[in-house]
Amino acid sequence: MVLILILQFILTPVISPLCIGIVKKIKAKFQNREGASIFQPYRDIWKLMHKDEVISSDASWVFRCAPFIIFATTIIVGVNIPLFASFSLNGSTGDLLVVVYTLALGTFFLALAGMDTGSAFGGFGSSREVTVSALAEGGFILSLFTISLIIGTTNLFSISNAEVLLVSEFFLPTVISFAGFFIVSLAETGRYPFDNPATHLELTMIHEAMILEYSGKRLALMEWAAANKFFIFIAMGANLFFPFGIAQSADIVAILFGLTALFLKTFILCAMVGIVESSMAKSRFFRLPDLLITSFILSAVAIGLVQIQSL
Amino acid sequence: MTNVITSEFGFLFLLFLYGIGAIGSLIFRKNDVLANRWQSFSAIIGSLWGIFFAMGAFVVRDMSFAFSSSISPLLSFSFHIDQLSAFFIFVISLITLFCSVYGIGYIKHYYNKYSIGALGFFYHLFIAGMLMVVTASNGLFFLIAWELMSIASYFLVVYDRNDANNVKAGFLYLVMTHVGTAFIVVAFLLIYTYTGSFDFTSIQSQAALIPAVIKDVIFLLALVGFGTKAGIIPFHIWLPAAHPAAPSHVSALMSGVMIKTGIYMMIRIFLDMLQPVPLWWGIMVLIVGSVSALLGVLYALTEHDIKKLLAYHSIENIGIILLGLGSALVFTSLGNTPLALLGLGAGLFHTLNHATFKSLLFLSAGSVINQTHTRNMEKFGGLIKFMPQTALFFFVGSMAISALPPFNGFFSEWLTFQTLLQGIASADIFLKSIFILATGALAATGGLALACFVKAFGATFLARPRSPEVFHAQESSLSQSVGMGGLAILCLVCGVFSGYLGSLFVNIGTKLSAFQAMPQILTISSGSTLIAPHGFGSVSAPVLFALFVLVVFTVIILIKFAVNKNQKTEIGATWDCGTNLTPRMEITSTGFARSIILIFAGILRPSVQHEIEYHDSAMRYFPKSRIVNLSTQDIYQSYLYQPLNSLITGLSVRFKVIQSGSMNVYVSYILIVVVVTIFLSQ
Amino acid sequence: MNITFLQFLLGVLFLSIIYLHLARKNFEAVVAYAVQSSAITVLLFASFLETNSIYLLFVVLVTLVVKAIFGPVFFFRLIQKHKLTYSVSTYLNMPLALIIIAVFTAISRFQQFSPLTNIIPANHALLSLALAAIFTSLFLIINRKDAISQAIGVLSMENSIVAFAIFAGLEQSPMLQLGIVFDIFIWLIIATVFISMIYRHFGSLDTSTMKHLKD
Amino acid sequence: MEFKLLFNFMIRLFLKILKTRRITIPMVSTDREKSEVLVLGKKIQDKVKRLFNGSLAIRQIDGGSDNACEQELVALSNAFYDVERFGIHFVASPRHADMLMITGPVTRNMAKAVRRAYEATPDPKIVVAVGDDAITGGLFLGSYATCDGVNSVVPVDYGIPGDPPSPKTILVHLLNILETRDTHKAVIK
Repeated sequence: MVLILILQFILTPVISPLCIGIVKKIKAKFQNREGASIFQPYRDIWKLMHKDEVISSDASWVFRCAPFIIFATTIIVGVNIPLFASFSLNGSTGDLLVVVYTLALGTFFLALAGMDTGSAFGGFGSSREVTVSALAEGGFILSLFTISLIIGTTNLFSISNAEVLLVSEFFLPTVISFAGFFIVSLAETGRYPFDNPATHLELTMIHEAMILEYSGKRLALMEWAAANKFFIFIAMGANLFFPFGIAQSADIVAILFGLTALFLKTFILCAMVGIVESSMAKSRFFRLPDLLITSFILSAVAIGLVQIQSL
Repeated sequence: MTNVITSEFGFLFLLFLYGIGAIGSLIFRKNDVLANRWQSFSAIIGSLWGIFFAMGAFVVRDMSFAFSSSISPLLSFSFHIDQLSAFFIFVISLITLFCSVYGIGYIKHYYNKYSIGALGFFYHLFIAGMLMVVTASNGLFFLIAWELMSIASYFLVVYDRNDANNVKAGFLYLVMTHVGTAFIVVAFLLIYTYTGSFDFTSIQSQAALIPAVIKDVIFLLALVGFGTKAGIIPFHIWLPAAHPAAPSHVSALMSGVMIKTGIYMMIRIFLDMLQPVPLWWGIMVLIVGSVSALLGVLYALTEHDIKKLLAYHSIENIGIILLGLGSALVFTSLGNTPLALLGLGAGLFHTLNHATFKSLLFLSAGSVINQTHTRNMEKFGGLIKFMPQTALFFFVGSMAISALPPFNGFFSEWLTFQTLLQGIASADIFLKSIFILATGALAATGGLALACFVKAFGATFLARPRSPEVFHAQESSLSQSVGMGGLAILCLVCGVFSGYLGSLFVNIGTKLSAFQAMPQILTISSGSTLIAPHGFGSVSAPVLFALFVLVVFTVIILIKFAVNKNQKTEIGATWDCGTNLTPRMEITSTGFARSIILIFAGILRPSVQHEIEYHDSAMRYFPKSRIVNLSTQDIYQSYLYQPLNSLITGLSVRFKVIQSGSMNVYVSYILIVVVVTIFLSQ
Repeated sequence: MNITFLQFLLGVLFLSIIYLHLARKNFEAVVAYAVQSSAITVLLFASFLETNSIYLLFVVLVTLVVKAIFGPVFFFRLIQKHKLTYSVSTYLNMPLALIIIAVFTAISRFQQFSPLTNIIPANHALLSLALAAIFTSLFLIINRKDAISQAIGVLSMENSIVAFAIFAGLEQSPMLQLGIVFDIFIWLIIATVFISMIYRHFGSLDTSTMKHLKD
Repeated sequence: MEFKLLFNFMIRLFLKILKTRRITIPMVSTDREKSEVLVLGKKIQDKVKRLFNGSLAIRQIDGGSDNACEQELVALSNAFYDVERFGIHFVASPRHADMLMITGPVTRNMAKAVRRAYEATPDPKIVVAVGDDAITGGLFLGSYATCDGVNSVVPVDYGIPGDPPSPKTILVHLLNILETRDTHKAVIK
């Protein structure tokens, strides 16, 4: 049992750079070039850990301790969501709103850290990041509420425990709310239609602009936290909307099967993100609200559908 | 000892304490220091006594006692303290305690500008008024206490009278509160005509006598009347004008606690007196709540005056409380009492939380303004290096208000979300869509509140100072830090022990008449975990907090020692693509919120004016200076209050003709009126 | 005391008000007022005899001293001091004023006013007459231009109200006694301040000049 | 309507990509030019793995260059040369960088900017002057507007000659830099 707990703790930070690597690899393949190996993010993080740091003189304690807290929030969320096993029914913190608002805590610190050094890019990065996350929160919460309404509880572990979604008559609301959730996850993790992760053009950056000032181990933590966040959204998308293969009991075979199911689903979703990123251009900043409002409407429609069927 | 405190004598002694405080500060008005010391200490003792009284009254039993006076049969000074009023007394005294501690240091900078005695006098009257409002159980006596509270707070708003728009704000505040009081008076009269008495307990028993139509009218009147005091959206225009004008420790008290008296009376009337409640009342309150929440936070984003920003946030939080209350009303009318109790519990918990973190924010904003002598956030910047403690307290306050987990804001918003979620699971489609919109509004408000407080904290404390005043700002004095520190710790304690508080709010609810027939006791918290009914979800605050602390420490230890042994950190200049960075280049609060304002342009109607001055006006090529004026149009002023105003003035001009100036004509009017009234009085 | 004597006193009161309307000279108006107040004191004394409560006696004494003696003396000195013999003309000419007085007396007899007039059914006629007295004295204030007659109009209205109260059987209630003492006290203030102010300001007692005060 | 058009255009594009033969030569391909790049790449990859444990971040600073060297450096990350597969990537800010590649003869008003970027880069850092203009001021030597090469502004560790150096020459010199770096490091360790 303790083993599972430890596994739950370390799984997110271990796997997340791999997902980023896979997405980069798929994008490279679409640009018909070889691209870095999928383990490159591990090497980047490891190298950055061993580099010196230059911290700006205007930075206050917010700038210095933000990376640690942001990384910690991603770890905490990683613990609170069902990855491979859902029998632990972690009643105390495994709640949907805890996950949403802990991520909001991470964004809060990220935005403040961006503003702290007083550079023009950091300021604008935080303003855009906070705008996008404010607009995305509506769709985010409502899409998760849809599935919690179907199962009847907001505890994430029991949601992923009930294998009832896709097969029964709740198929349509789950799919619609997954679409809403997917848009929101692209927005929150700063993927393609909202923000270009690999851009050098400061004007269009949202996520990158905030970590322009970081270097050395703090930059490594920030990159790692962003990767964790990406993995968290992928894992939530996979395990809450399509909870196949989640280990129901604590025996080894179920756990291994759960893990493989998790890897498989993560790979598919990373491929989906890669395809989306290669086939779509980054849209203008003021086109984003329309996209986020559609995600909100989708989730609202999904909730409407849920009730009618079970009436 | 406890039964001495919690007896009638205890409460009267409480009022007596504030009475001495008021008179004492008048006596000592000559010597400022003595007046300040006297007023603060008597307020502290009073609030401590109030806290003990409330806790005692909470545990022991609700009591009601009255001194009917011979003057007129209707008016009787009768108090009725049940669990609900005990809770509100607790909130009032708690916030007064910290505000008075803060006041000791804060009042120093008023020393030989205004009379400290007057400030003390009105301060004590204001608190006594509030205490009487939440305990009065006779309509007339309630109105007297309500009036006392409004008048005392008016004088506190116009206390800093050198500044012209403070006085104007005070005037607007007075007019708006009295418009609200007019609605309340009409409501009470209507109740009196049908139940025959002003006494709350008898109204409660004879509520059935009031016909349905009249009950709806009373509901609307009460909603408008108490809504004006609480500051819901269409009647909120006085709040962002009046709260910033008052001295900070008073505006903290006003927006932390005074607007809650409106909420208290709404609970008292809707849930206690006018039972049973038709469905559309709850829906109306829900709609008003979500509109106030959303628009409140949007207007807060457009503000660059720090205290106005906080005032608009009070409107937003009142909206959230109304969401809890509205869902409670909807569930009572549907007969589903456990969920109604959950809604009420959520509303009350958010009232307590909002009182703590909003007063913390106002106090820290007050000490910032105290040092920089301006309220404009564009002039701040980099204050964290000059006022680290105040920055930390403002940081804790903004984390609590944007509902981030370890602090108390999150847990009350968690409860509100659970109630709205249960509402969504309810049956008919129209009610469901209302609840969906309410949940959407609450979610969007959470996000926008986070945006607003990143802006407020960032623009004020982070990066480089944008004006010379910031350079010689010192840390706030000891008493100010103790006041703010206490509130910050309270925010954390309320958050971590929210489980225990949950059960407290449940048994407040059970005492109200709406929930008398409670089939089974609803448990919304066992031990330290908050539980939504029907096993809908649960969160345990201490475990979450422990998880936070554990993970943050392991991360720091791992990164600091295990991985990174010999790396040194240098202090360099901020890199900004090589340009030399000036403080003007960093983001300001208007710049920060500009993208959100453009997104919500339909509601906020931003307007931009350019004024360009050219070197020589003939050749318009080389602009010498360019002034850009960004502002958002206040649609209430131009679409609701301006036409109303012109209508009234137009009418009154037409009536002016009767003022002919000759006394005889006036006496003839009297005669005609006497005859006609006698004639008609048949 | 029997009804006829009360009727006689009320008749004196009513006639004195009518006379006030007709009076040309201020001097006559003040005399009429003196007669009126003495009638009221007698009336009060009569009701004291019936109930012999000490308060009433005290009230009678006060009214006697103030209204019957002090008031007229004060007015006489005022008239001599400022030599205001003639009272200024009225708004409505004489016949029209009389018609209006007649209309008032007729109105007060209407059964519309029955709840007021037959509080005590016995002296229904007395009460309606007292009511008519109130209206006519009120009309006096409207009709006259100069300050003294207006002041006297106010005072006569007070007297008629007292009369009405006595006939309505209220003489016992503390309210009435209190009211009478209070109104006498007020009378003192109004009369002095009002007249001296107007005189000092306008040089004459004609209130129509106050029209310029209108903004 | 136009969404359908866009959609099937996408499908055809992807099919074309997946169908065409891979042009980056697998080990056995015969074309000499391309195999040399691959050989070079492998060596660079090993060196990067040894020195920067597998990830070398380069920040390219334009010190007033005539954009020739920039074109070549950009070409490094196109489908043909694709340096990313060897563990090298270009980053947006000197703070994130290990190696600074400075191009152009550093004009007078760019001098302060280059110095600031140099100070902003955390140690251990390598400064490389790319192209003749950067090394000695090239065509613009002695002109009043330039500071005659990067060396007069910032201490330069290595230089890549060529006006502009072709991507392959840049890779060759990069390999030399890494090898000398490796031996230099072996000496001091």
